[in-house]
Amino acid sequence: MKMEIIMAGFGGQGIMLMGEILAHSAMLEGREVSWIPSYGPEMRGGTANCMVVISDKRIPSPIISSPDVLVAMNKPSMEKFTPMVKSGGIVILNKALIDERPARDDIKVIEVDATGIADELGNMRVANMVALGVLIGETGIVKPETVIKSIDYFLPAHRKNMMEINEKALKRGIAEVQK
Amino acid sequence: MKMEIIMAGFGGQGIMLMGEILAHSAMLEGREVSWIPSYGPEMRGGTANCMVVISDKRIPSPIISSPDVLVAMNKPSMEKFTPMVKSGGIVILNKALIDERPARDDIKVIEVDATGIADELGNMRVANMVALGVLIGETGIVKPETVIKSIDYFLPAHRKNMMEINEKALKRGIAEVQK
Amino acid sequence: MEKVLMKGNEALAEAAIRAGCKCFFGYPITPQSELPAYLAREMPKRGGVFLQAESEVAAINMVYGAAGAGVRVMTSSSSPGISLKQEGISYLCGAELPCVIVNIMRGGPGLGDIQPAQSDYFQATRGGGHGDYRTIVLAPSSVQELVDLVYDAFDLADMYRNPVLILGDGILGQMMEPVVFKERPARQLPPKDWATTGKMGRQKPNVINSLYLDPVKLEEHNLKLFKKYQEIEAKEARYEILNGDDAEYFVIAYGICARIAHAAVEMAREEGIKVGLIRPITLWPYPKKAFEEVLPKAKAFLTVELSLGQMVEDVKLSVEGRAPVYFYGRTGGMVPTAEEIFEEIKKMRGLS
Amino acid sequence: MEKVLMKGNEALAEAAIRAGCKCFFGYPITPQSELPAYLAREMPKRGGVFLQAESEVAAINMVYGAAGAGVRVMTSSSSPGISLKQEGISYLCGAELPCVIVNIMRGGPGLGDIQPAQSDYFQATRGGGHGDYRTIVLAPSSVQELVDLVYDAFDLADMYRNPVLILGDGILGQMMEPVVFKERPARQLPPKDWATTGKMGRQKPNVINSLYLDPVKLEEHNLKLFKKYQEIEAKEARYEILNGDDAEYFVIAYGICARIAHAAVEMAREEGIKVGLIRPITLWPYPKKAFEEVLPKAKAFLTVELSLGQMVEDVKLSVEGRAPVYFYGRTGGMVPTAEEIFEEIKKMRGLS
Amino acid sequence: MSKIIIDKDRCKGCGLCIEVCPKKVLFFDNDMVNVLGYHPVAAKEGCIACGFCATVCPDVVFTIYREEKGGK
Amino acid sequence: MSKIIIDKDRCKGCGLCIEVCPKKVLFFDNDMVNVLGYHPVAAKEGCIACGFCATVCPDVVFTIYREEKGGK
Amino acid sequence: MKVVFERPKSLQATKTHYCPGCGHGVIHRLVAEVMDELGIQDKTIGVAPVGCAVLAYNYFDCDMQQAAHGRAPAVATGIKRALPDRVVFTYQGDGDLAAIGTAEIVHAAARGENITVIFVNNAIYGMTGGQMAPTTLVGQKTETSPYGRDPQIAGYPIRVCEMLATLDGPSFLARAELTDVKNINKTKSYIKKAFEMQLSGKGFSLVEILSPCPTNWGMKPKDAVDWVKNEMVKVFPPGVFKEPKEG
Amino acid sequence: MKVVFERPKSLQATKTHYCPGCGHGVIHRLVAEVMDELGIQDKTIGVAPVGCAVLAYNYFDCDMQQAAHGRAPAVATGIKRALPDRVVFTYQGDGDLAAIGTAEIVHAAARGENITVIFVNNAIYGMTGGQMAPTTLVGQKTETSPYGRDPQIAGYPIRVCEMLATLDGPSFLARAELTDVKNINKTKSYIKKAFEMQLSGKGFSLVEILSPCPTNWGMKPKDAVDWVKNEMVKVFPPGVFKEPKEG
Ligand SMILES: Cc1ncc(C[n+]2csc(CCOP(=O)(O)OP(=O)(O)O)c2C)c(N)n1
Ligand SMILES: Cc1ncc(C[n+]2csc(CCOP(=O)(O)OP(=O)(O)O)c2C)c(N)n1
Ligand code: SF4
Ligand code: SF4
Ligand code: SF4
Ligand code: SF4
Ligand code: SF4
Ligand code: SF4
Ligand SMILES: [Mg+2]
Ligand SMILES: [Mg+2]
Repeated sequence: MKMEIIMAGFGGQGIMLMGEILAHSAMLEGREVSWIPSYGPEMRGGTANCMVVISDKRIPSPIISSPDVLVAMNKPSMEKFTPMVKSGGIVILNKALIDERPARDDIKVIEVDATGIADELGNMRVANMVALGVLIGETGIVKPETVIKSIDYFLPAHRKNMMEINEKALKRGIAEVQK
Repeated sequence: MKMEIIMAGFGGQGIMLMGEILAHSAMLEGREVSWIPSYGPEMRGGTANCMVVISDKRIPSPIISSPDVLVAMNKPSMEKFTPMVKSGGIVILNKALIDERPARDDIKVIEVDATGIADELGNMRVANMVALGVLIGETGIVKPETVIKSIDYFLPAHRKNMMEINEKALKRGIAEVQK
Repeated sequence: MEKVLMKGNEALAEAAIRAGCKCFFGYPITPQSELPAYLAREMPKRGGVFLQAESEVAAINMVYGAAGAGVRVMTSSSSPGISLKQEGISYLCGAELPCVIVNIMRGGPGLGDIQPAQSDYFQATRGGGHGDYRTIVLAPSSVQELVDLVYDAFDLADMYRNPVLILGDGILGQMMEPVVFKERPARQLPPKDWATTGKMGRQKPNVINSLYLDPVKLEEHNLKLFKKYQEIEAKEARYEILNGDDAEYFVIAYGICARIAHAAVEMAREEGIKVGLIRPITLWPYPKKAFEEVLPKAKAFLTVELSLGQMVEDVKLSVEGRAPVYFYGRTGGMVPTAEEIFEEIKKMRGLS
Repeated sequence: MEKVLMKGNEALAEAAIRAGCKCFFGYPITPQSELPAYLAREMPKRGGVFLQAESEVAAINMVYGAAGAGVRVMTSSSSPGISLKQEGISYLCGAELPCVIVNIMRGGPGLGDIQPAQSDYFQATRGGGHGDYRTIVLAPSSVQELVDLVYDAFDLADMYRNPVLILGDGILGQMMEPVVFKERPARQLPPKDWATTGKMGRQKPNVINSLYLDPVKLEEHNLKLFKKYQEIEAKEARYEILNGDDAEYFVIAYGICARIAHAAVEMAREEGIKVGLIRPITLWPYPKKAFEEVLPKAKAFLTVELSLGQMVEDVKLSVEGRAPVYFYGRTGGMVPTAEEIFEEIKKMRGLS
Repeated sequence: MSKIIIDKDRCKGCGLCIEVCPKKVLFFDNDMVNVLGYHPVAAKEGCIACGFCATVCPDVVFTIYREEKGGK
Repeated sequence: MSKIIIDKDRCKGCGLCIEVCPKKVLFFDNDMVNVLGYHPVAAKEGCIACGFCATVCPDVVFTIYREEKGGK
Repeated sequence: MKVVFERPKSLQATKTHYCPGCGHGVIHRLVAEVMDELGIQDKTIGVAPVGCAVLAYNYFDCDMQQAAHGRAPAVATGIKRALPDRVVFTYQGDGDLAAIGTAEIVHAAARGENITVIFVNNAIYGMTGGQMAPTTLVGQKTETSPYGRDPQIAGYPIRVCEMLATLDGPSFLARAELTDVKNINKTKSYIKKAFEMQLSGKGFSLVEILSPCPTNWGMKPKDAVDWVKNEMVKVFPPGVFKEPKEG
Repeated sequence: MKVVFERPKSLQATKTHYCPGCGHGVIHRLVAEVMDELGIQDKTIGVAPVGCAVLAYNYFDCDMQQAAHGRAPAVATGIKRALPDRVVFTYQGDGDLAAIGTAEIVHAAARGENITVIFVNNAIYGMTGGQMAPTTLVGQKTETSPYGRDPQIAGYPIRVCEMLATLDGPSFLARAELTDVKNINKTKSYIKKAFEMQLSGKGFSLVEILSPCPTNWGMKPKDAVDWVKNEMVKVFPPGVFKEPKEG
């Protein structure tokens, strides 16, 4: 088993954390994992993306050229990374900020209004957890309980009150693909 | 024709200048020349020596391991360099500061009271010119007139009054070996 | 033992504390910032010193002072900052002071960019400073190895009284992987009876110094250092060979590049190309032995670097004309994909 | 033309003024002191700038500013000072600024001593600074050649927009030999339309810079530099071969060491040993061609350096295993005698 | 009479101009997102061309004109 | 009574002590050249052990004793 | 209609990369306005630092050099000595000028180097993500002083104007604050004065500007401005520290 | 018999390499006397500079480190941070401290680094043969200011005590002159005070000593002393520039 995931969006959308949580959960479940960030050439603002590899074996390269899964949280990210997705791969799109669909028919495209759902839950910033929910709901790569543990691990003490809304967002995401 | 000369003494005895004047004269007479200084490991005080090579041809190495001529202006210099002198070579000693004779009989040793003669002429600092006089008197490597030109070349404007005594010292040196 | 998911830079910092590093001196620079930030938080809590120096030059000289005082000490920086430390590194080598220096390399020359690179290889292995000296250079390629090599780095430094360089890059510094901080049995290390700790009753003062005004003495000193370097070359070269048993072609790569090359090698083997990987773990001493091992069967070598060709010279010096040596590199912060390297492997096979 | 007897350091300074050097920035260090002292006396009289900087770091960055402003500029130092300039040199290469840097090498590492040495070869030729860059390195072996190469240094710098290093040592700097300052025909050099002189009516501002935040751009820039370096390698390598016609053994040496080696070669030939001398004049680009010329007949090579073995790597990279390469070096300010080298020549013959 | 031109695509929404305007005519246009991703500043009627906004604005968003009256 | 010991081989002949001696008891011993090549300083009778010479001497040439009288 | 305000000609139309509310933008504009007013755009060469203002070479519409971190005064010296009739200025942050570049600024000042220095003091290393600067206030939290700057460990802030005022080289030294319209105008008048010093050959001039870094202070732009006004000025009193005597 | 004067125990019996009449010898002795008097020889670590005093590690009878040119304060910082209960001092010349090492001394002072600095100001680069120093007087001829230091080209001397006195870190800053018995004694009292500051944990202390370099000034030892007294003190007024307030 080996899954290569690229997550991308604006700086500030919690892209990095989403990837860290996924990698961490997979580690807790006994997998080999790697996570690498990439900030565009701009020092601040601009796009941000990270690459997560999850595998049963030693991971040769943490750098992904053809992801199995792409999570695109905004339009530039979709445009930049969709062409790289493996044939048969999955693209999860944040419908709220992406008004187009990729022009490939050899991949599975899942549109979800992550930002909208998060807003509905009361905080636009948990859009990342909605998207992560979609990812694990769709692929089953890690168990929701593990992800919740990881969220807890990453939330600093003074933010523990955010636990609930994150959990909700994650579950809403899972529900989106299982409905 | 090739002659390798080491000149050595205390710092302050005008060793470097003596070598420079010799090299310069030889250059004026159309020879290839090189001059290198060496100050001991001590930053100041201690011994000073220089190496002069005069040749009709391009000079491969300016560094001398077996000099044809040694001018030793004090005892440590004599002790250090005499063993290196070529068999058949010449050692010129400043008798005033050297109370021994080297224990070699395959070289020609010329003792001269350079410091004494200089003192007699009115300035101990021209002992170097006395020694240089001996050297050229003995070897004929350059003409006295050329050396006098070179002395003039090296004397800075405000020291031109020293010309006469330097010339005298040189001639006394020459006379020492021609008497 | 607990596995934790950590960034390379932070794991390095944690490993240093656990390896007994008492003092850290550094000056901010991207992409190694997480390392000092971690130590700024942790050192005060754990009885260590974190001090932000006024410059890289000051930092390396603080390292000199602390190393001379006998404690384990580290500094870290990235390419331009490491260039500024060259005089200091030469002094550390001359005075035989143990310390660990981290270079999380970025694109150059000049200000360049802040993306990953491996173009300080020459500087690290040939001595960017003046004089005949060497630093031990370690090149981890995973976060776990980074951690493990930090312990080794401090031990090697103390064992040989010599600076040890850890050469990483922006990716390694910023990537997260699971790590385990293994407890390590204490190594038998020589006592630091040369350190300047105050005479404290000692008869003769200790002196930390690299000046030998008498060239006879300085040559002796250099020959002594040289002997030490030869001993290190004989004993401490490290490498990993993949598919050494049957491979006819070899890719040589270190650090993050070795990871990508590994993926490329797997691709090639899937297509039936008998290719292996030599991954130097020490860049100095360079693991020439690895080449002797594989040369009987090797038809060609391909060096891959994030540079325009630096380690390739060591490969050539190891191969000595006994097989062709090819090179593929990306520079200025660009990173090759496994596919690109795979293409180069196919080219190598075609040519040889 | 008039022959004058001059010290290497002073002749270098005079040649620089005659070659049109307008600014000199430096910081005192032995054994190159005669050079700045000469310029401190002469520059004000001859319309140039002599400025003693507060440090070597400041000096090299003043060079950057003046070079960027389009004038001919020089700095000089000795080993530890050159180490401090490494970041600046990397910047100069990155920003493609022409200038001349003099290193009158002394014994290292660290403070070392003030005696002649050649142990900064790696630093000079491999880039002691960070990133993929090269400086042209010239290694004169007589005072006359020093003078001649100073003109070339400024021309090469301007031609290729690249720093040029003149590598000397304490002996060369302080020895006196006759020199002639030949008038040289003006070279056709590219206009410095890139210099920051104030826009003065120009439409677009000129910018001197080495930052390319986008790695795609930085890689492009690096590849452009690389092409330039390849052109320099193809066109500018220089060397002198002695006894190339019949020699079966070759000594390789540069700078002052080549002079001593020359004497040793003469000794050997007197004893009938067919030995020649390869004297690289450019250390980068390294004159590999010289080896191709002699390899058909050469049985062995002996590299002689005032170091523990640095150029010998370039010799090996040139010879590529086609003949044995031996090494003899003195270090820390010690200088071999011709007799010592002669002994090594005999050993080489015995072994091959 | 005065005229104030707002180069909306340069605005980064720092709000410093809004604070400083003596006439309180500036506000964030929440209906619009500019190329930089911010809600840019807009102006209501009532500007007196005092230039304060332009003085504090870090992004040279404003150009301001005033009707010249009389001699001056 | 006082005693002044001069470590002649350390003296570099700078003459600073001679200048400063209130009793003018110090002078160069021109009959002697020490290991460093200088005419070292010597003392006549009359030293009052004021220590001035030792204070200004850069080369720690002097050791000075004074007879202790009475209680102090 | 009369132009009350427009982009100065010496400033390029390019958008900057600075964060919302960052002081660098204002200071760039002021320098450009002064260049325009003195009519020196065509003969000016600026030196950009390493710091958030590294891309200043893209923003000023005059010839520019990008200097190594801290070395702008040395680079400017090189330019000025080569071309004494041009106007040369450096633009530097507090890390650049008061940490790694301490020797360069002190010596340019001591030499009375005829250049102008624009010194942006934001009490932090902006570009590298908020580490402690030599001007960080006691108690201020940064990435590398996470518990607040402790003078026992990390010492005290350096007051650059006061320090340089002990030297004979500088002709004009002043500190301004980027807090309100009045003070921004005063900042500009200092900058102008500094360039005028250079134009009349009086030697080294420097203007230190207390400037907000909302991003690394973790504040809203307005709060950052208030922090300059309420906290920074206590440690760094604004004013003129050196100017030529009249007559 | 009572000993009025003898070689302090913290000074080795070795002869020094200093020139006749050089101030370094006196200053070495004073520092050693203070070490003896404070009983700290056994816990002191000194840092030698690059300069004429580079061999100080052969002369002091305490543990010593030889630092790179100008970096002694950084080296001392490293030692002091590693071993906070030891006594650490640097011994530096004016080229070392006030030129190449400007950043290191300013920042050690600003940090209030708990070390003691002995700063030997002889207005010249002694070791390298007499080049201009940052403290060379206007008009003074040196190897690299052969026509006399021209402030238009080479700027003005730096007054280190005055400059560092603008910082909050230093506890004690004083300048003394090595001219006569009285002033040599005063020099020693400053040195003692400086070490006492360190012992009581008050932070950075520095004593600047105006010291003759007969060799490179081209003067007889006595004339060199007079030149300190008559010329140097005009530019570098002796005195205490900073000391802790009483109580
Ligand atoms: C030699 C070197 N050291 C460190 C760095 C990393 N660096 C880049 S900017 C900077 C400091 C920026 O702070 P400041 O000068 O205050 O400018 P600001 O960003 O706050 O405007 C540092 C340390 C570098 N590029 N080069
Ligand atoms: C990096 C470096 N630059 C320059 C030198 C050469 N150097 C040795 S001592 C010295 C200056 C000595 O002057 P100062 O510090 O005033 O001490 P002094 O000799 O006058 O006591 C210099 C420039 C060096 N050794 N290292
Ligand atoms: S010019 Fe004055 S009144 Fe008009 S919008 Fe700006 S601040 Fe308000
Ligand atoms: S000050 Fe400028 S950037 Fe900030 S909100 Fe106002 S117009 Fe926009
Ligand atoms: S102790 Fe006083 S009186 Fe005696 S010799 Fe010395 S200076 Fe003269
Ligand atoms: S002061 Fe000392 S060194 Fe100088 S002359 Fe007197 S005894 Fe000799
Ligand atoms: S980090 Fe601070 S200084 Fe840098 S651009 Fe942002 S606000 Fe301005
Ligand atoms: S050169 Fe000057 S400072 Fe150095 S030892 Fe001689 S007199 Fe003293
Ligand atoms: Mg800042
Ligand atoms: Mg000095």
